[in-house]
Amino acid sequence: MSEVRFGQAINRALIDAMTADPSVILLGEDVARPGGPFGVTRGLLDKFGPERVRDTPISEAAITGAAVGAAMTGLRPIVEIMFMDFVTLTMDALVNQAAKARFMFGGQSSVPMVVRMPHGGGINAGPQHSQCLEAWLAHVPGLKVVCPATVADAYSLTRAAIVDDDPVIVIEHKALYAAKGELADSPTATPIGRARIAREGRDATIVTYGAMVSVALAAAVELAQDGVEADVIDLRSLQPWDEATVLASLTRTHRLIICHEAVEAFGIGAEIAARMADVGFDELDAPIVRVGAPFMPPPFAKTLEDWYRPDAAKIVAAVKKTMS
Amino acid sequence: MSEVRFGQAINRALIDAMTADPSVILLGEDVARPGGPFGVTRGLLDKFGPERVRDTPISEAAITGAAVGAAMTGLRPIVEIMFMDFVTLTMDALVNQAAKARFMFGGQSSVPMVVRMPHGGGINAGPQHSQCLEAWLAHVPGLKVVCPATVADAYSLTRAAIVDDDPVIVIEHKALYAAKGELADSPTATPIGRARIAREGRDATIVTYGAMVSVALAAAVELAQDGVEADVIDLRSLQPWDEATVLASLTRTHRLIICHEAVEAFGIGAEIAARMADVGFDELDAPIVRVGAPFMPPPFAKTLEDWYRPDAAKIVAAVKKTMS
Amino acid sequence: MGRTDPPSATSQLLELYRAMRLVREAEERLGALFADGEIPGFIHLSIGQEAVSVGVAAALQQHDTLASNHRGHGHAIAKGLDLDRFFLEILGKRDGYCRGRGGSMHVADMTVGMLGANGIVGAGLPIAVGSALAHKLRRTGHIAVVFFGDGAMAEGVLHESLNLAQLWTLPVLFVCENNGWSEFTEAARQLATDPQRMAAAYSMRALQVDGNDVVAVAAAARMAVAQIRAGEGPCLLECKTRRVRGHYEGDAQKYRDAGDIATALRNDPLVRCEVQAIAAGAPQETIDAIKAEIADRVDAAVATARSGAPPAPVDAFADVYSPTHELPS
Amino acid sequence: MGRTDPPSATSQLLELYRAMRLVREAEERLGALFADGEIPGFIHLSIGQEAVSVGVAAALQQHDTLASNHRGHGHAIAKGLDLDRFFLEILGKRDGYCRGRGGSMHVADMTVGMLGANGIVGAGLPIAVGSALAHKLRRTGHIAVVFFGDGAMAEGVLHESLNLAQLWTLPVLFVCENNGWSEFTEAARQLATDPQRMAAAYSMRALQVDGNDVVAVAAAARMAVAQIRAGEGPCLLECKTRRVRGHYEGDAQKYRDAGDIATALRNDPLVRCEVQAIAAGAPQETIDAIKAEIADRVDAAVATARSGAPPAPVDAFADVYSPTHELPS
Ligand SMILES: Cc1ncc(C[n+]2csc(CCOP(=O)(O)OP(=O)(O)O)c2C)c(N)n1
Ligand SMILES: Cc1ncc(C[n+]2csc(CCOP(=O)(O)OP(=O)(O)O)c2C)c(N)n1
Ligand SMILES: [Mg+2]
Ligand SMILES: [Mg+2]
Repeated sequence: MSEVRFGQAINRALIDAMTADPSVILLGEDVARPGGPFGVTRGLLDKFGPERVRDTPISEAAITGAAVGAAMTGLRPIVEIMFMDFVTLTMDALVNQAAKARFMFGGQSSVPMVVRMPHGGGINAGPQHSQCLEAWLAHVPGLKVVCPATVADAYSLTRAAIVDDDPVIVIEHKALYAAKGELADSPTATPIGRARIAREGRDATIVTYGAMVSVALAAAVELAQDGVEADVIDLRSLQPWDEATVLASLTRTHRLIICHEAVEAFGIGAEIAARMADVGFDELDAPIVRVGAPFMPPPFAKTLEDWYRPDAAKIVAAVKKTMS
Repeated sequence: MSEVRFGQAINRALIDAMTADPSVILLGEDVARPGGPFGVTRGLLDKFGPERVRDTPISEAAITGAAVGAAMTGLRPIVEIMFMDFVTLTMDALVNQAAKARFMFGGQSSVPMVVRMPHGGGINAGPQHSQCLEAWLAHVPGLKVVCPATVADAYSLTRAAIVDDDPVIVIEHKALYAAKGELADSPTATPIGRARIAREGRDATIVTYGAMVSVALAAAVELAQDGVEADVIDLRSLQPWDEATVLASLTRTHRLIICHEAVEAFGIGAEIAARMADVGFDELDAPIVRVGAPFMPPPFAKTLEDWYRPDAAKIVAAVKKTMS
Repeated sequence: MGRTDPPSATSQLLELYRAMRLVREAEERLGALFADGEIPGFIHLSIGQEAVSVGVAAALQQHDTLASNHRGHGHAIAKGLDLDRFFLEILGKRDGYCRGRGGSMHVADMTVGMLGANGIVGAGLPIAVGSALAHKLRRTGHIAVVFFGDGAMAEGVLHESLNLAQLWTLPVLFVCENNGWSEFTEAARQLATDPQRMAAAYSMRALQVDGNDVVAVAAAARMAVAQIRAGEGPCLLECKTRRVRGHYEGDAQKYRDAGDIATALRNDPLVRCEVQAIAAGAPQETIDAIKAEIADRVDAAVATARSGAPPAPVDAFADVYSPTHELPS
Repeated sequence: MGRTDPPSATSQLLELYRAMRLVREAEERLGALFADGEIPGFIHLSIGQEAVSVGVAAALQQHDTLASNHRGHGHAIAKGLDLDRFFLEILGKRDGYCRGRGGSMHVADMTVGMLGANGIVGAGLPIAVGSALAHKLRRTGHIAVVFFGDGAMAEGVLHESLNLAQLWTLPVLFVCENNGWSEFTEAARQLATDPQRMAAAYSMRALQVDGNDVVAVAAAARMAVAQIRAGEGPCLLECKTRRVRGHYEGDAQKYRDAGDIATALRNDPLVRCEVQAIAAGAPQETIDAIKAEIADRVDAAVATARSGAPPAPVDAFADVYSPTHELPS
């Protein structure tokens, strides 16, 4: 066990995966010599050489499309998209090619590729460098989507994504890269699709993921001072997501709050709320409340961005709303 | 009043809009000389000339991006994307440029552009020519999204989209182009954001849009034979969507079913269900049930596609589930 | 290692003819089946362009990979796909290549490196580039090929793909099937450039060939492939041809004047090859025998396809993701 | 119509110098403000590249439109933006150009045709093409300009945009600011092509100029703009320059050797212009006066920006969509 940063945990996962399997390669802008825009791929070029660790041109569509072809021809490519906002340029390769290949070709070929991309705000990067667009990807049959919240999961979900035979999107919150946490000496992969109970409670269920997990935990601490014990569920995987764990929690607490940094409307939380309003309806004692960004692009100025991003106070208020 | 086809109604809306406003232009693959892949733009080249009606290269990203620049420079461009599946190639122009320009530039500039695109299946066009991806666009602050179900709305929503100062996506179901219906002699635009009660009932609310409206109406007829009277709400506009009308109906019926052709998970229905599980919670007497495509790409073969697409029987079953 | 006599020019011609005949016969049958309502969706025929797929495929090995486009029947058949499963797929049957989930625009066969037809114009380009990268890194000795139309030249990924392939010296052959049309519009009205000038922009080797002359296509492809296989990097092969049929079956081609179609018809690559073969000494009976043999093969495949079972939804639903497997520790 | 004396070469040089000085002073101040933590987010400076923005802007009129990129301060200031609102924006204040919602990467001013900096590499290209289409159709007599980097050359929209502009003979000037770097990687390691060869692929007129020589840039831009305005279609102007600072402020540039930075520094366009002006007879005092005057202007703008009020969320939220208006009947 040692304390490492979130970004380092991903770095270690990449190293371990590339050591274990020579078919794993890395493609992305500035990932090789510069070691990655956020330093996540530092040292990989030296370790694995320029054939397997490649700086690419600013050609997001082609490198993602190339990953599809490479995956169909025996490699396990990992693509880094510098900011999730640029996933706009890769949608065809992801959605019409990677996601569909296995199904569309009658199961002949799987597409074992990983696309890593940082999302989220908190660094005043403005409207085109702060978006959380994971709901788009979760809506696409054939893709898997994970989003680690802890250092341990940064490692284990990355490993799981790389070893998975299907295309997996790994969403990393850019504000988490520097966060510290414990990593086991011989960490392992974790199954995709299983949520983690980050805190146990009996009064309300808070479902969240990524950087919002620690915010929700802070809210839970605050709530506890008022005698409200919240279950905090870290989804870890958004597609597939762990319906059973959420439902089990709801069955205990009868109250559901969902929180994410993405715009609330049509976000990940909508699906969770919709499912629980169906399969969990009889367990619900109160309206399902979501906490997400308001319906506007991520703004630049500090006053605006602070207001825009969900915080513990908003989560506390949402939980209390379900208790009233 | 005369009977025209859905595609003709759009054609007439384009003609009327281009006649009324010389700044309206049309861009798209095969829209000019050939009159459009589905014949929707037939005759426009002759009427308005090659400056305003333009066949473009197969460059979806650039023509959508060009529409943004043209809209910021005094035109009202209408772009046709041949199949909604190709919207993957236009996401940057739509999401990072068109949707954000007004907000991001402090309200200095609006981006009055329209992007028309057919979605949906029913013609065995397979995995890359049948998708319903509207939930992506509804999740983007700054975009508006409409989806007409009737001939009258095909006209009036198209007019409304063109006159709107913001970027509007008009989603047309390709299986509707040949459908016939009544069009007023002097049809008008309709406000974006208002739903239509397609049928009144008291027992359950079916919320739907586009080609599923007629399917839902067929289901309602069937249900009526069993004494169940369903309200059928045609959303018409998906972003913004008419929450007040849905809530008002729910307040009467206490049961909610949402139906769309898109994949159920993370689809438009998720947001409607989530909102109603919040603001409409006290009105709900039963689980909210969604009817959508299963979590797989649209398949090609008839047996598969028929099974894949929601039909009246599935809607009837869903309504009955909420009554049991 | 023993050496067999090189095949005579005549027998090579006959092989090429046989391969083209198979594509032609299969597509003519598809056209008829479509007209009869036996094929769901829509299909794009490459009739009149067979010399391109067959000529290029003649230069390929089984495990070379191939990314195709919407007009991909010829590419698939020339690459060696099984005819039964090909027809089964296009008729939407359970035992088709894609288990009836893809149809004409998605036929694929991984066992012969056919990475799939593609419904997205231009999408095959980066897929081939990535496949070539895999060949290079895995040292398979194989190459990747992509077929794309002149209309596809306008897509942004063309540029990104050519640049990447040249930059990384990848073993990929870009085959531009320049047939003059992009759906219902002349490709010339869509392009301010052409394949040769685009290749030149990246200093990429490029060849231009009469795409209706299968011998010329095969010769050019062999030369290009030899260099690519030798590690000299990508090459662009432009095959000038003409679309004979409509964009898709059922296209009345009102936008096209009769002269254009007539010209295309006059230049039939099968007729040209047949004439060449006979001039080279092949007996007419041999040609007729090939025709008959292939008609029989296609008859049999069509019969099999027609009697194929429809696919079951439950199987399709189960195949969206790979079967789950153990995680490593 | 009366005729005034043409401005002397010296006064022209001084105008160009003044404009560059303004960009330089503003950016140096931005660098200092950033280092002091007064600027949120990140900023990309164009220090050392001022001759490009200023030289090109010298050929433009107020209502010519301009699409910029992430390194856009120079483009904005040279196009005539108000300095107060410029600094207010970058400091994230309510009265900034974007009301504090955009910051450095999104500065825009529609009143002078500045359609915005852009955080998406390459995205300005089709925007300029569309703007040029509007100029052409509306017969405004104006043109559109887009600035993009050498790194942006690899994006697919570059190809799509050049093709479209040439195909439709649009009044657009493509300015490639070729500064050798794409973030932390030499652009040469990303491109198998270059601006001249790309332009040639579309038969697009193209010029290459020393991008650190403001007189040369202005001359080339004037020539290109005159032809574009005359309806002769697009032109690509490549300005060879060097990035002096890091990719963004705070970039330690460990990937770059000292010699590269030293070379860039030695070739300062402001120093060159100053030397030229003095050689042409401008008194040193005039130069010094310009420096002082501009330092004062920037001081004042910075002071205004610092004391600006922060933006209010409620205003931002209200501005996502246009105010609703009446529908036509
Ligand atoms: C991204 C995308 N845009 C548009 C289409 C519709 N489309 C299908 S084929 C085609 C024309 C392609 O022309 P070309 O590449 O020359 O191939 P050809 O049909 O001539 O063989 C178009 C526009 C598509 N399938 N994908
Ligand atoms: C689509 C997209 N990909 C990647 C980035 C990240 N990025 C910002 S600037 C840049 C390098 C651009 O290089 P160049 O175009 O030469 O401009 P320069 O920075 O040299 O002025 C990159 C990769 C981005 N902003 N947008
Ligand atoms: Mg063609
Ligand atoms: Mg550069």
